Amino acid sequence: MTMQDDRARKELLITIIAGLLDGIRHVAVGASSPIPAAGAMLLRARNEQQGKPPISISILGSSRHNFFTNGGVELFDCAAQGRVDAFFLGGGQIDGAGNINLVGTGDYPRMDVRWPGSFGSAYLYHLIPRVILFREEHSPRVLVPKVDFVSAAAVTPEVKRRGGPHALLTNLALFDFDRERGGFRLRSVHPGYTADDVRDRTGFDYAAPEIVPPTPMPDRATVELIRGRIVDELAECYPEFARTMAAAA
Amino acid sequence: MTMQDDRARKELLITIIAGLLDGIRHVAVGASSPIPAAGAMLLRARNEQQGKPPISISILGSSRHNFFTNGGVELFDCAAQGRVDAFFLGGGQIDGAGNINLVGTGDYPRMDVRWPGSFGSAYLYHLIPRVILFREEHSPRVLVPKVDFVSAAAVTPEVKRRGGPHALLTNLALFDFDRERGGFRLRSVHPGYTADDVRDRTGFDYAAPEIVPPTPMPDRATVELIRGRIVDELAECYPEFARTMAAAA
Amino acid sequence: MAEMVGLEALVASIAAGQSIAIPVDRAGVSMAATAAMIDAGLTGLHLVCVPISGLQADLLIGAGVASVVETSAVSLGEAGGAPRFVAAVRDGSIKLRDATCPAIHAGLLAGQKGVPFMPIAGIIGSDLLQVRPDWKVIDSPVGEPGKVVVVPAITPDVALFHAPEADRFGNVRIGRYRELATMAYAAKRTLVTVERIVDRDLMATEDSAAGVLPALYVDAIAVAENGAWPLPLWDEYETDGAELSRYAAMARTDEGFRAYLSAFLSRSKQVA
Amino acid sequence: MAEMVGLEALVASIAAGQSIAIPVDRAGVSMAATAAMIDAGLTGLHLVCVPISGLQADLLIGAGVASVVETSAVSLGEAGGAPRFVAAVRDGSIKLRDATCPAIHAGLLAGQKGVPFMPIAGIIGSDLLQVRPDWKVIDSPVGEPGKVVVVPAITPDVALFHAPEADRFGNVRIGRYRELATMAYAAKRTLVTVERIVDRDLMATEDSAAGVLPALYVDAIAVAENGAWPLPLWDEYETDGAELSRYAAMARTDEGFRAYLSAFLSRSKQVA
Repeated sequence: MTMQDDRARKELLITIIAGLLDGIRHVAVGASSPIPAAGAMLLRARNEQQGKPPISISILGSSRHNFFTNGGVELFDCAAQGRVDAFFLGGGQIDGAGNINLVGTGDYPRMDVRWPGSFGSAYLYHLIPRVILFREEHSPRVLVPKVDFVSAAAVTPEVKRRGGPHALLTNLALFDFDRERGGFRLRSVHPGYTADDVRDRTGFDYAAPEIVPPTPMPDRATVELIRGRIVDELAECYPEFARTMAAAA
Repeated sequence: MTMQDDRARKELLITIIAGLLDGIRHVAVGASSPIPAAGAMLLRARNEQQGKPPISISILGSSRHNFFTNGGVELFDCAAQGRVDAFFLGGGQIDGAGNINLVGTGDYPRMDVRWPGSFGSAYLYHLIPRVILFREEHSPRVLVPKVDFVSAAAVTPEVKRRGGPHALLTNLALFDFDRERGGFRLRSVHPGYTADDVRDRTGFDYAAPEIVPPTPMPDRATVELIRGRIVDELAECYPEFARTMAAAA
Repeated sequence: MAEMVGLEALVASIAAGQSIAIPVDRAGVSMAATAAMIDAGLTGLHLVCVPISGLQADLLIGAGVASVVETSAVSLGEAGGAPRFVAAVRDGSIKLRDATCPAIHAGLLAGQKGVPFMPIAGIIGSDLLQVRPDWKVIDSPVGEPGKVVVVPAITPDVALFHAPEADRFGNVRIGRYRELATMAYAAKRTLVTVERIVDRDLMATEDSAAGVLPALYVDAIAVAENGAWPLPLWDEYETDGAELSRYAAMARTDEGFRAYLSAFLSRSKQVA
Repeated sequence: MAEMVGLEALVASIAAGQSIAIPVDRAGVSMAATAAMIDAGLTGLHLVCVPISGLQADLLIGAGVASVVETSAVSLGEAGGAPRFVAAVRDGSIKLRDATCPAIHAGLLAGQKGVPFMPIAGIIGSDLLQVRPDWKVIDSPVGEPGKVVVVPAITPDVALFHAPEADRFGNVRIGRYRELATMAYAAKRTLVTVERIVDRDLMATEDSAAGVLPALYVDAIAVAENGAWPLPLWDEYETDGAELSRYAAMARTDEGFRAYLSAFLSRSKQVA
C-alpha cells in the first residue's frame, strides 16, 4: 500500500468513527488508539462548526487530555454512572455473537497464543452504551465463529445492562450489531472491496442486505478538516501517527 | 466547685486517660473532646521523655492535626484496616452491658428526648480495640440498666470483631469492661467519693472488688507536664478549654 | 458540563420531593443556596446528610423544606442540639432515616460504583438495623463464613455544596474534602456555590488537580461570597460561633425561629 | 510510620511467598526496587498488578521472582507483548489469576474498607468467572432482583511504588494517582522509592495535601533517582521507548533476557 493509500484508508476509518459517535457527549479512548481518537476529534470539530453540543474526549493515560482526578478507577466508575457514552474495544478474536477475546487461543491457562489479558473489557462492555469494536485486520482468524475465551460477553439476558456492542469496523467493512438477535449485520463495504470479499474473510455468519452499499468516502470538507486541525490535535498525544499522516501529503 | 477543684478533676481525668491509652500507636479524638485529647497528649509527651515509641493523635475536624487526605471516610477506613488503636465514645445512656445510646429516650421515632444521632458509633465500636467510654456525668439517668436505643452494641458473639469497650471513665470512678462476661467491673473510685457513692449513682449492676482502691492522683511531674506543655498544645485546638485550665493557676 | 448561573437559577433546578446530598459543616456547606431554597418555597426534600449536618439541616427542617432526613446526626456542635430537628422529631413532622456515618459514605460509594449495595463492617447489634429495614444482614458470599451488613446505594437527585473556587471550565477546588467528590459521583446533578471564579486552570498541575472535582461532574456553579456563613470554609473563614449561639437560642421556640429565619433570608438577599 | 532506608534494606523486608501490589506503568513503578528484589534472589512472590503491568512484571516473571500473577493484562504497550509473561504462561511456570481492571480496584477497595468482598458491575458472561472461582455471582440482597458479581478483598502483604518526592515526615506525593493510596490502604506494609526527599511539609497546604499519601500508611522510603526508568514518572520524565523496544527484542529468547537482565542489574547497582 502506498503512503497515500494508507492515508486514505485511515481517513475513511476516522470518518466512519465520527459518524458512529454522532450524538454522544463523552467518549473515552485508549492511550494507543489514534484512529478512534481522530474520529472523536473529527466529531468534536464538526459539532463546533455546526454549533452542536460540545463533546468531551478522555484519552486514557494522557495527563493533558485527562478529565479525571481520582486515579485509574475513575473511568470505570464514570462508566458505571452512565457518564461515558462510547468506547472502543478490539479483540484478538471477535465472534459472531459479539463476544471478544483478549486472552489467547487454545486451552486456558497454558494457551497456544497468549495475549496481554482482558483489561477492563469484561466490565465496560456491560456499561457503555456504544462500544465500537475496532479491529483493522479483517480475517477468519480474527473474526471467528466462537471465541476461545470470552473476555467480555456481548449479550447477557440474565442481567440488566445498558452497554454492549454498537458496531464492528474493520479495514473491509462496517457492521451494525443487533442486540435483540445477538449478531452482526453488514452495513457497508469499503471502497475497493466487495460483499463477497467480506463473506470470504469473515469466519462468522452475519446478516446482510440483498444489495450491500459501499461505505461513503469522506467529502472534501472532512478530508481537509482531518488533514488540518485533526492532525494538529493528534500530534499532542500520538506524535508518531500524526507524523505519518502528515508525511503522506 | 472552685476553679482549682475543677482543674484538679480535669487533671485526674487526663492522667487516667493517659494510663488507659498506654501502649497504643494511634488514637483518634473527636473535635470537641479536650479531656481525651489532653490525655493522649500527656501519653505522647511521656513516651517522648521516656524514649518509648511515638504515638500519633488524630483530632477529627482539625486541619492542623489531620493526618488524613481522603475525606471524611478515611477515619472509618483507617479503623477497619486496624490502624486506629483507641477512640472515645460518650453516650446519652450507657448500660451495664456496655451498649451506648446516642439517639434518645422513649419510643423511636417520636422520642421523648432526641439526641443528635449515632454518628460513627455503630461502626467504630466494632473496629477499634480500645474504645474508652468517657462521660463526666455519673448518674442513674446516664448509667442505665438497659439503653432505650442501642446505637452501638458492646458484645456481639454472632460476628467476629476486634473492637469494643475497654473502660468507662466518669467524674466518680473508673470501670474496666470484661468482654467475656459482657459487663463492667469497678477498678477504682476517684478521691472524694466512696464505693457506696458509685453504687448509689449507677443505674446498672457491675462487678467490684471487695475493697475498692482509690484512683491514684497524678504525681507532681505529671501535673507539671499538664500545666505546662499539655495546656500549650491544647491551646491550638481547644483554646477555650486551655484558657480555663490556665486561669485556674 | 458546568454552567455558570445565579443563585436563584441554581436552586430553581431543584424540584420538590427530590433527594439532596449535603456535606458536614467543615466540608463546605452552601448556606447561600440554603437561603435561596427556603426563599423559593421548596418542599418535600429528602436530605442526605454526608454524614451529619447542623445549621443547614435545622433551617431546612424548620422552614418546612425538608420532609425526610437521612443522617447520622444533626447537631449544632458546640452551640448544642439542633432545636428544629428535635422539635420535628417530637411532633413527627419529618420522616427519619437514622444512620451511622460510614454507612452513608458506603451508600454513596455504591452509587459511585453503579452497584446496588455496599457491604460495611460493624453495625451488627445496633438498633439502627431495626429502624432501617433497607439495611440487610447477609452471610458473606466469600471467605470465612460470617454475617455482614449491606446498605443500598444512595443516588441523590442533587448534590449541593460550597467551595472556595472554580475555574472558568467548571472545575471546582475541593482540597482534601473528597466526600464532596463522592457526593457528586453518586448524584444525578451537582450544584456548587463558590467564593469566586479564578482565571487559572485548576487542572493545570498535578498538585492543584489532585484537589479538584472535574467539571464533568458539575452541572451548575453560582458565585456566593461568604456563601458558607455562619459555617466555616476551609482556607477561607472560621465558624461564626456567636451567630450559631444566637441561632441556637432563638430557634428554641417556633416564633424565635421564624424571626431568625426572616432576618437570615433578608440578609442573604442583600448579599446576593 | 515511615522509616528512611536504603534500597537494599527496603526490599529486604519483603519475604519469599508474599503478595505484592504494583501499579500500572504511568502511575509510578519502582524499577529500582524491582532490580533490588531480583538481586536479593526473592522467589515465590504473588504479583497483584493494579490493574495491569508491563516491564516490571515481565522482569520479575523472567527472573523467577514471581510465581503467581494476578492481573488484567501484562503488556509492554507500544513495544508489544510481554515476552517472559507469554513464555511463562506457555510453559506453565506461573500460576495465573486473570482479572479485569475494575475487579482489581474493587478487591483492593474491599481491603481498604475491611470488608470480605466488594460487589462490582458487569463481568457476567465473561469466562473470567470460570477461571476465577473465587469470584461469585450472587442475587442482590437489596433493591430489584438481579445477579451481581462479588470479588474477594485483596490485602497485599506489600504495596510498592515509585513517586517524585516524600517529605521528612514520610508523607509521599502521589498527585492524582489515587490507586497508589488504595494500594497502601489495603496493604499490610507499604514501601516507596522516591526521586528525592524534600524539606517542605507536603501536608502544609490544602492543595499540596490533596495529592499526598500520609506517612501513616508508609512503612519505608528509599531514595532512588530515576527510579522508574525506563518507565515514566509523571511530572518528571517520559518512557524510554528505545530501551523498552530493546528489551522487547532481547527478551524474546531466554538467553537474550538473561543478557538484558544482567546488564540491567549492574546498571542499577552503579546508580545506587
